[in-house]
Amino acid sequence: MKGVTDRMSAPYTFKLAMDSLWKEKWINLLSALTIATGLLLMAVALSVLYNIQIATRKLPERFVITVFLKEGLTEEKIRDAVSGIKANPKVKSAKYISKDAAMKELKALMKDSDYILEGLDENPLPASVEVGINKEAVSEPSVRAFSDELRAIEGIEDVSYGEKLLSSIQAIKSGAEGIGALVIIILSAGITFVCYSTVKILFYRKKDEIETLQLLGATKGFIRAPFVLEGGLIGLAGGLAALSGIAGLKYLISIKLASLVPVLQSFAYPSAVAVYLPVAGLFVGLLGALIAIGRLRF
Amino acid sequence: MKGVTDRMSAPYTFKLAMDSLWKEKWINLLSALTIATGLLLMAVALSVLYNIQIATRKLPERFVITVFLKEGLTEEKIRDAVSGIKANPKVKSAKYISKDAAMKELKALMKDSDYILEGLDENPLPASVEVGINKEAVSEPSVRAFSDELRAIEGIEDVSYGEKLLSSIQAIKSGAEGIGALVIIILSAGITFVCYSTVKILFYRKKDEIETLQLLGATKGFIRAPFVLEGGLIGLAGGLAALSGIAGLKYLISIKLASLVPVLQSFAYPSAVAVYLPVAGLFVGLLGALIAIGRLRF
Amino acid sequence: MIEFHGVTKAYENSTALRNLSFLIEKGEMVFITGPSGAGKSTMLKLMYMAERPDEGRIVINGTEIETLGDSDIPYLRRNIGVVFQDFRLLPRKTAFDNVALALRIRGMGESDIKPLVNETLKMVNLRHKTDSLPAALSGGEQQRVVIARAIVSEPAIVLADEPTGNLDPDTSSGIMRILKEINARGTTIVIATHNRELLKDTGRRILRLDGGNLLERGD
Amino acid sequence: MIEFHGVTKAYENSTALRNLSFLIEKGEMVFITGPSGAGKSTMLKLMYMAERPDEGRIVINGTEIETLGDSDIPYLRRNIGVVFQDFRLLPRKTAFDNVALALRIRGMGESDIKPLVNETLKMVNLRHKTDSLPAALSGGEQQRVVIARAIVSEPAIVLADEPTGNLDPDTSSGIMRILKEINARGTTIVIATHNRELLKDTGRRILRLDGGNLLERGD
Ligand SMILES: Nc1ncnc2c1ncn2[C@@H]1O[C@H](COP(=O)(O)OP(=O)(O)OP(=O)(O)O)[C@@H](O)[C@H]1O
Ligand SMILES: Nc1ncnc2c1ncn2[C@@H]1O[C@H](COP(=O)(O)OP(=O)(O)OP(=O)(O)O)[C@@H](O)[C@H]1O
Ligand SMILES: [Mg+2]
Ligand SMILES: [Mg+2]
Repeated sequence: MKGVTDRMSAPYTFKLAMDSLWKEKWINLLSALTIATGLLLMAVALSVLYNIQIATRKLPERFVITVFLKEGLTEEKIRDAVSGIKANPKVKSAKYISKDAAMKELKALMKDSDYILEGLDENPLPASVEVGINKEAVSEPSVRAFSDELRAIEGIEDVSYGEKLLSSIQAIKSGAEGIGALVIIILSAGITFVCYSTVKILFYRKKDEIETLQLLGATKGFIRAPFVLEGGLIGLAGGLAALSGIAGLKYLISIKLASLVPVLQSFAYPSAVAVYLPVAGLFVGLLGALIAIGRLRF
Repeated sequence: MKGVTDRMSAPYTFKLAMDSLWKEKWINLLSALTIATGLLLMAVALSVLYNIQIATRKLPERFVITVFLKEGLTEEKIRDAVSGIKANPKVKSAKYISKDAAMKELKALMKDSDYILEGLDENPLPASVEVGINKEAVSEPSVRAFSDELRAIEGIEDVSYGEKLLSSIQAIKSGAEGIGALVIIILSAGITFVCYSTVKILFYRKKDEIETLQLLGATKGFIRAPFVLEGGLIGLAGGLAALSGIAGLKYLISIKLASLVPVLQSFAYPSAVAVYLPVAGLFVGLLGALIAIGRLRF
Repeated sequence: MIEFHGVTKAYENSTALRNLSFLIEKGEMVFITGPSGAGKSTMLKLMYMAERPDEGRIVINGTEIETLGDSDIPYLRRNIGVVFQDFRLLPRKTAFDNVALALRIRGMGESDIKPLVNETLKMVNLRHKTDSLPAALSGGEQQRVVIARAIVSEPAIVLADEPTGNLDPDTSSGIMRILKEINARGTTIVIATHNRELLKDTGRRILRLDGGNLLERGD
Repeated sequence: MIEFHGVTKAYENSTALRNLSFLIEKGEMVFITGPSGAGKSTMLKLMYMAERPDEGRIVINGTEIETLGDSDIPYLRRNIGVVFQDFRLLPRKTAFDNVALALRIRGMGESDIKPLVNETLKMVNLRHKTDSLPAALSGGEQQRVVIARAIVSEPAIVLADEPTGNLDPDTSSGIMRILKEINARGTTIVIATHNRELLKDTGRRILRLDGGNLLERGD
């Protein structure tokens, strides 16, 4: 018997793992479903956070700065001022609102009482520019600095923006991010732990078998390989189950629930991430198995 | 040996369960921690939802309806109109804004250009009442009906409210509720499943012992009682662990994280619910054990 | 006490017992012997209802076992003490608790259990191993715990499957002496064994099995 | 081949072996006997390194086992085939796979394994039970699977702990014949047993243990 190599045939490891999986199919199914549940929860949490992100990302778009122009500027000077504003890299859009347009708006605002404004011999409203800025620039210090830059442009009288709105956008954004990070950290720890303990229990149940294999002269590798493979396959199965669960949920939400809860119609599905679920399952299964068998002694 | 009663002494069942728990303390700790993780996730999800609820509940408070009064009303008639508005049960607050106050607001709005308004021989702005309504009434059909009621009051010219704002408040509220319900349902199913499978695996590992007990003449009750107790105790331990986990998280968030992420300062902790965590743990542990041993056959 | 009427038992791919009929009287002590795989354990399993017959009738202690529902079985089993060939000790319980289990299952109070278990462990020479777990016992010590568990509740019937396979001749004859004593007090005893020394000069009935057939009724 | 020099082994609450010294030559066939709990299994466990001695030196196949690291043990064990007193069959594997395991562990290819396993199962009269799981085998059949697993890899040393405890006399002598054959081909064999019939007229050395002491060196 001497001289026989220690290499272990990969097909046999695979066969061992498949046999073991099949012979305890119910308990393994249970483990896979546990992992699937964890991954599904993770995916749902990520999707909800993703949508919160999208929602808060749209908030800065609604933020505009009003730039009042000086009285009596020539058309050319106005054009210069507007292009001066547009030249700033933080500016996304700039819409010129003439004195007449401003008056029209005011009249619309005053509704039926607009006749009073007719009595004015001169349009008292200033011309202005509505400036939209890049969302990266939407933060209090940045906007303050930006206003100062604009004030330096010739022909500009004053700059006005909603300080209060800005700080509440800030708060909502950082709040959503903070809570999101927290939820993701806790969920990740939770799912990893569930996988670990599932594989650990799986392994624990075979303690006697492992001891026998050791007494028969099996190396650590020979003993561990099928367990790692088994853990990986269970994790993979869990990931696939989570994937189909997510697909089912998506169907349920977009077809059935969206008509009842209108905002769900605009729910965004990060499908690109969903395809990584099986990979994630495989990974946690392998990781759990490796941690679980880590302290194997002879 | 005949004539000995079949009653099983409760202290012995308890001793059996405790022995069994102690003899496999590591694996049981693992199970308890799995349940704790599930409950913790559930508690975190509930807290986040609770805070979203609070946040959206505050939104309707910012919603106001502007009621324009007819020109040239006597003070008495104005008082009648305002008290007519206040008489409506949906009204929470009503603030009268006189023509002069409206002009002052307009002047403040127009800033440095307010001199133009000096030229007016008559104040063209109407007097108005800012009406805050009870948050239960903040919904599109209810507000529309309410405006019609107000229009019927003598001395009222017109009623104006932000249709767009109203419908987005609506959408945010029902969206948060819908997603919240979905997340809670999935989490509940997930945690129950994890408990079930934890206890099932626990039970499965003792298959041989159970068979031996059956062959020795033990009744179903005798065999099951320690398992149910064990499941319950593991669940209870998990619940207690989740409780201390939540307490730890609360400390972490309110002391350490809140200074980094300001919005967390106003995070509300539903502490009253947290004390039910051990009860929930006990319940899922018992339930899981009962389901797991349900199909015991002789 | 134990009646087999034309009993046949087949497993998936082999017939373990063929058309077996015999009768064991109350208070008898009977030996079953035969080569490995002859069906001895299967015969005992039918008696303690771990297996059900495919054909034929079995009557234990006056009860037609076919008529028993699932919930009646535990109560019938309490009249039977079994020495399992594969021991079936609970690995997480001490020798004391393994033996006491037989009494706890029957609902006996803890105060009565203690002296009874200790006395029985003394009978099988294991008083010094009371608190050992099965894994910390030698093969023969484990077997004696199993024997103690089978007899501690003083059942009407004791079924012993190869009870001396792990015991040296002296310990074996000690155990046989105990079984004979119990038998003398009225307990019906059935012993399946290969041990020629046990079968020598017993003066008891010996049922010989081979390939599932009863060769010799011995009566 | 196997050397014990002043070996003492104690468990938590009892000393199983006291200051044991003996030598088993390559190619010898030695019996160990003694009452239940004498320390026979402990002695074999020291030889296959399931337990480590508290005092003294053990040399197996020229290797001082004290010097072995954890990762060397599997390779030394591959020179040893063990018939465990408690069988240690893998419950989820068939008889064939349980026997084949000994070869797979040693890295043998599947094509070589099949004929070798089948031949060995035939030697122990279990060719017809190839595909049975341990739970579907009688006690004696299980024991023969364990024996087949111990000898299939043709190890340099075979350690057999009570190998005939569940076998009838005819099957027992069949097994003994096989062991003698293997021994004649140069394998060192150590058998721990109670069975007086095995010990009769062997013409081999018998080590007698009692309470952890070696009564008779037999040489
Ligand atoms: N659960 C089972 N499934 C299939 N076959 C079985 C099962 N149990 C036993 N057998 C087969 O039935 C036959 C009789 O088995 P049994 O255990 O009754 O033999 P035995 O006389 O007790 O043998 P031994 O002396 O070796 O213990 C054997 O061939 C065995 O392989
Ligand atoms: N793991 C252990 N822990 C504590 N004590 C043990 C352990 N293993 C064996 N013993 C004790 O050591 C003594 C010798 O045991 P061993 O198994 O070597 O006996 P043996 O000669 O093989 O007996 P048998 O013939 O009954 O198999 C016994 O008293 C036993 O209780
Ligand atoms: Mg048998
Ligand atoms: Mg032994």
